[in-house]
Amino acid sequence: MSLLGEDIVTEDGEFVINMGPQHPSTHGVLHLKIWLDGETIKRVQPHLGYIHRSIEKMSENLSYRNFIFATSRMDYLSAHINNEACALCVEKGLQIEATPRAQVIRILMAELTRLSSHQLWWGCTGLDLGAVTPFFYAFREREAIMEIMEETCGARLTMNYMVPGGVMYDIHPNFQKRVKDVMKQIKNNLHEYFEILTGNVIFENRTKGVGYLSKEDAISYGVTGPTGRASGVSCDVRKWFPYEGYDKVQFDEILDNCGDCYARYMVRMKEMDQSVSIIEQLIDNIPEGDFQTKTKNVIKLPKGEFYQRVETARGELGVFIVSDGAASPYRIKYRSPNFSNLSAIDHMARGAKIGDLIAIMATLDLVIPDIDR
Amino acid sequence: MTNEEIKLFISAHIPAATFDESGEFLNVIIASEELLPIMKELRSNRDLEFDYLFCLTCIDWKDHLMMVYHLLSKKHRHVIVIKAKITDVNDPQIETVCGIWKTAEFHEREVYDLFGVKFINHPDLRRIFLMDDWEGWPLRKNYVDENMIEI
Amino acid sequence: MRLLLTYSFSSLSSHIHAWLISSMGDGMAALVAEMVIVGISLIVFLVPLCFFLGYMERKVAAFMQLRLGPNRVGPKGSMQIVADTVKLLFKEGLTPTASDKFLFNLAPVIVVVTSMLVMAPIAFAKDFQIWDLSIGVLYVTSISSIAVIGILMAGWSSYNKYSLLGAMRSGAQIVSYELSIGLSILSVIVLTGSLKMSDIVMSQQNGWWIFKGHLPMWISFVIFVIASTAEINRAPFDLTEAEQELTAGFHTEYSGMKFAMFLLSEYINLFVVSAIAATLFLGGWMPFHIGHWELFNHIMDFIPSSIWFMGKTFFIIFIIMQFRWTFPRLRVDQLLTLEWKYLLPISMVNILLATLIAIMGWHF
Amino acid sequence: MDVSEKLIFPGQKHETADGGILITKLDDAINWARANSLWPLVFGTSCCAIEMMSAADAKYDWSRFGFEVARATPRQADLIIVAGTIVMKMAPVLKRLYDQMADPKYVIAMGACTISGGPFFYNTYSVVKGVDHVIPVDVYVPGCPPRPEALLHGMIALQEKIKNEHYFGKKAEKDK
Repeated sequence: MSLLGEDIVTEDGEFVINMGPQHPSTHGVLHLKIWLDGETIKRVQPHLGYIHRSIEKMSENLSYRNFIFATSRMDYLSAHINNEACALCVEKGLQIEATPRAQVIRILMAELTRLSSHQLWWGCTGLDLGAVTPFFYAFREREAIMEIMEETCGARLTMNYMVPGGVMYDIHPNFQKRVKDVMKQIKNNLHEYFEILTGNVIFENRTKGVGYLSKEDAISYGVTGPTGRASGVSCDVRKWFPYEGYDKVQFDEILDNCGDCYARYMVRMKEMDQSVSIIEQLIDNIPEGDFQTKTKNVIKLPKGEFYQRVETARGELGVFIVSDGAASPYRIKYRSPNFSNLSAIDHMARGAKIGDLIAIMATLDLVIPDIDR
Repeated sequence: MTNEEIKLFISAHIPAATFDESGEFLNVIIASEELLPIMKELRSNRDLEFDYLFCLTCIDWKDHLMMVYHLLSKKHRHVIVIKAKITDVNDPQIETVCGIWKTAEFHEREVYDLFGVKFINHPDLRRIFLMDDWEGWPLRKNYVDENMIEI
Repeated sequence: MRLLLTYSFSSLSSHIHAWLISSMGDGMAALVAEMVIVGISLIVFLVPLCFFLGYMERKVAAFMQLRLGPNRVGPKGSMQIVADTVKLLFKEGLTPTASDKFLFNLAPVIVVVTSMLVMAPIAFAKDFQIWDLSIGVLYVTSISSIAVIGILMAGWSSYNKYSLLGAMRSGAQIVSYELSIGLSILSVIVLTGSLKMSDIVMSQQNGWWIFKGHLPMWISFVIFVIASTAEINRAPFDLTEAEQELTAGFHTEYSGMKFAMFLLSEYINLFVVSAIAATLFLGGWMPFHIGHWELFNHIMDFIPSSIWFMGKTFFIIFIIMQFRWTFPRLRVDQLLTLEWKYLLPISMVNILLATLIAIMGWHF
Repeated sequence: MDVSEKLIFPGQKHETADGGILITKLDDAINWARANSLWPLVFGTSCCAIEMMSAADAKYDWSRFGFEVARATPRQADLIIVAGTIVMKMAPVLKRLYDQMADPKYVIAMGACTISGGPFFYNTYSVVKGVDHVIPVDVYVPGCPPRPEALLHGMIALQEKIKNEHYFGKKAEKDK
């Protein structure tokens, strides 16, 4: 079902199908134009902008406190991490730092977000490959995390918990206990994830050797996050450019050299373990103190350019603020991970089957509003 | 390489380049015509090897447009920001860097879509987000939006 | 009570037959009247059956997915499927402008009619069979492959690229899996020596083929279940309607009642293949007997034959439903690889083994 | 209206209150079926789509009410839940999707973006300021994003609305 459904066959006798903007496996309103030879894909051309909400333009009219919250709606599965990136960038401009307590809370929240995002991805990967049941298993743990988020931040999905200089309010008294419960639940249930999908012969056949992306191509296409790490590119911002004290916690950067869908799948599965480990290291060690550094009511950044990058669940998010000294940014650029990751899709999908394209899209873990912004 | 060495290297290639180290990264400001050769050199030189273009954008400073390229070397772990100044605001043009970093293709289309910068030799320069018949370049400072409500 | 249990359906049908002949005469009129009666009773049987299968499918899915499933419409949600069906009846039936309207409207009818036709030789209980023709099994395999024409028709006439791709996949898939189904049925026929459904059931009086026929029968049974799942386009072989790839495949453009007919045929097909699997391998309506345990065998005999048949059938239906909610979908080339590289060679070797057993008389 | 006062010609339609007993009862039965079997279209543009998915999961489980069968093709869907911002480029696609759906069809506008253009995005160049500029909306569910319970409430409100409609007899309230 698409807008361009009229051209059944183009002039050259090629069979063209339009996947999207409304299609169950494009995860939103991505539109892929696919040139086919039978079932084999000759070329994929992404058409974007079906959810281009002009966040960059809009942010030019918002204050430094307010523009942060618009980013929750970009990559809504890493809403918290997006906010964190903006808050950090403003802090960089103001040359202040969040309080130690706020920093630890931020890391905890970011890792919880990463866990819930990966769980949703896992469920949707199963769904895209035709297995419906994983979706429900994934949501079991995801809902538990959502409840924690709701208790502390007040919202389930778009948390809006970040302010420059810290977090908006202190954590809920139940926070630590509930997080520990959920970590126990996730550790107990993670093996079910592997039992349902990972070991399945059909799943392995669908993903192994499919959608290969070499290390050189991954760097050249700017592919980051688990997708890049599955191709052997060491690109974890938490390791490379530590922020918020990520250098003080122990965790591994998961790397895989296969570069296929299965590698991307496994990298994300292993990252869940790492996130759990980070949370367990920090949950009992939240320092006492203020949860916010005092900032002025109207924040004005000094003239200059500030770039802050963080690792979202999908890769490297860069926030580039150009300030002219006013109360709102002169120009904001979000270097979104999905935008670069998507650009490699044509390269990965050529010569594959339609079903492979679904697997590639699923393991790229695309969030379309983050691409279009 | 340290920033000083990079500065020397670039000065040797482009004597007119100016540097700005006030921010986090080393900023190199060059004219738009000089962009492509120095970019090729930055990518291929063994000691620099900037293989990862992680941000490509444009800033509208009203009297000129500034293309900003954030480059990183995965091997040497150094970062540089190349800024190319486009003086012709009415018909901005610059060479594409698609051939050097493949990620530039989409990012340049985005810049074309929102700022109207034409990239010479770009393989597929179309609007990426907005409809093909959209008029104007929304992120330019002189863009007038009829639907906009002044607060 | 005793009378009810031992009551044979054949006496009922012969009563009706005698009455019809006495009132209409021994001619075409009686035959037509009998056909009408059979048709009506089949539909009366099928509609609740499909309602139940739809309900069962949702509850099985809910059970496997840790949720409740429909529970608001009617007691325990049992009226959910009725609501769905009535809604589909009253929904607008769209016909796309560019489509081939005649074929577009004909396709769902063909699909439903073929799946209903296959019901004819199935023995639902003792002496309860619509048409016990001498080539029963051959009839089943040949009629069921007509369904693919309906699917191809639907895909072609819709004037939709997804439909066309779905239909083309369906063609390749059904033609391939017919072979495995045929060969696994053949291994039973080799042992039975008859194509007649009633003969096949009777031959399992002293034990079901799956127990009597040693390993080859087990292999045949597994291959039959896999291949028939593919034949009726259910997950993990539902490539023709692969929702995540082709939105809805061959029935993308169908709405309202025409779409409901595809759903109906899906459930009838599910029942039919399970019934045939139960007949061929699990003894149809035959009770479960163990060697010389006379008391046990008597108790088993006491359970009505229709319950035996339905129990076995629904067991297989449950297995096939579990497939759907467990496995990811195969890719189209893997689907054909599975058939041509694995199932077909295995069935070929298997039929040789079955023949060997039949010739040597090694089966019980 | 008093029927006896009017001169009735042969063949003229006799008007009775609410379309007569038979029609009313039939209406009720059909409305019961239609209300309890709302199949949503798989359609979500942004954040609200995730909460829509949450409404499908085991904790909220919209299958209890018969919303379970999410169809990917508009032809077979009864309900389109517009979950997320609609931008200018998407608006014609959405209109087309709505047109492709078979009657009777319903629309739920989920979230602030679909109701009014959003908490942030109302003032930008590319966003449609409310989905009701494009397609008619039956139920509005506010929130950014609304909780799954809110969506379920909206869907049950839609069921109530359908139960009060007239399939036969009077013209459907929707068309008025």
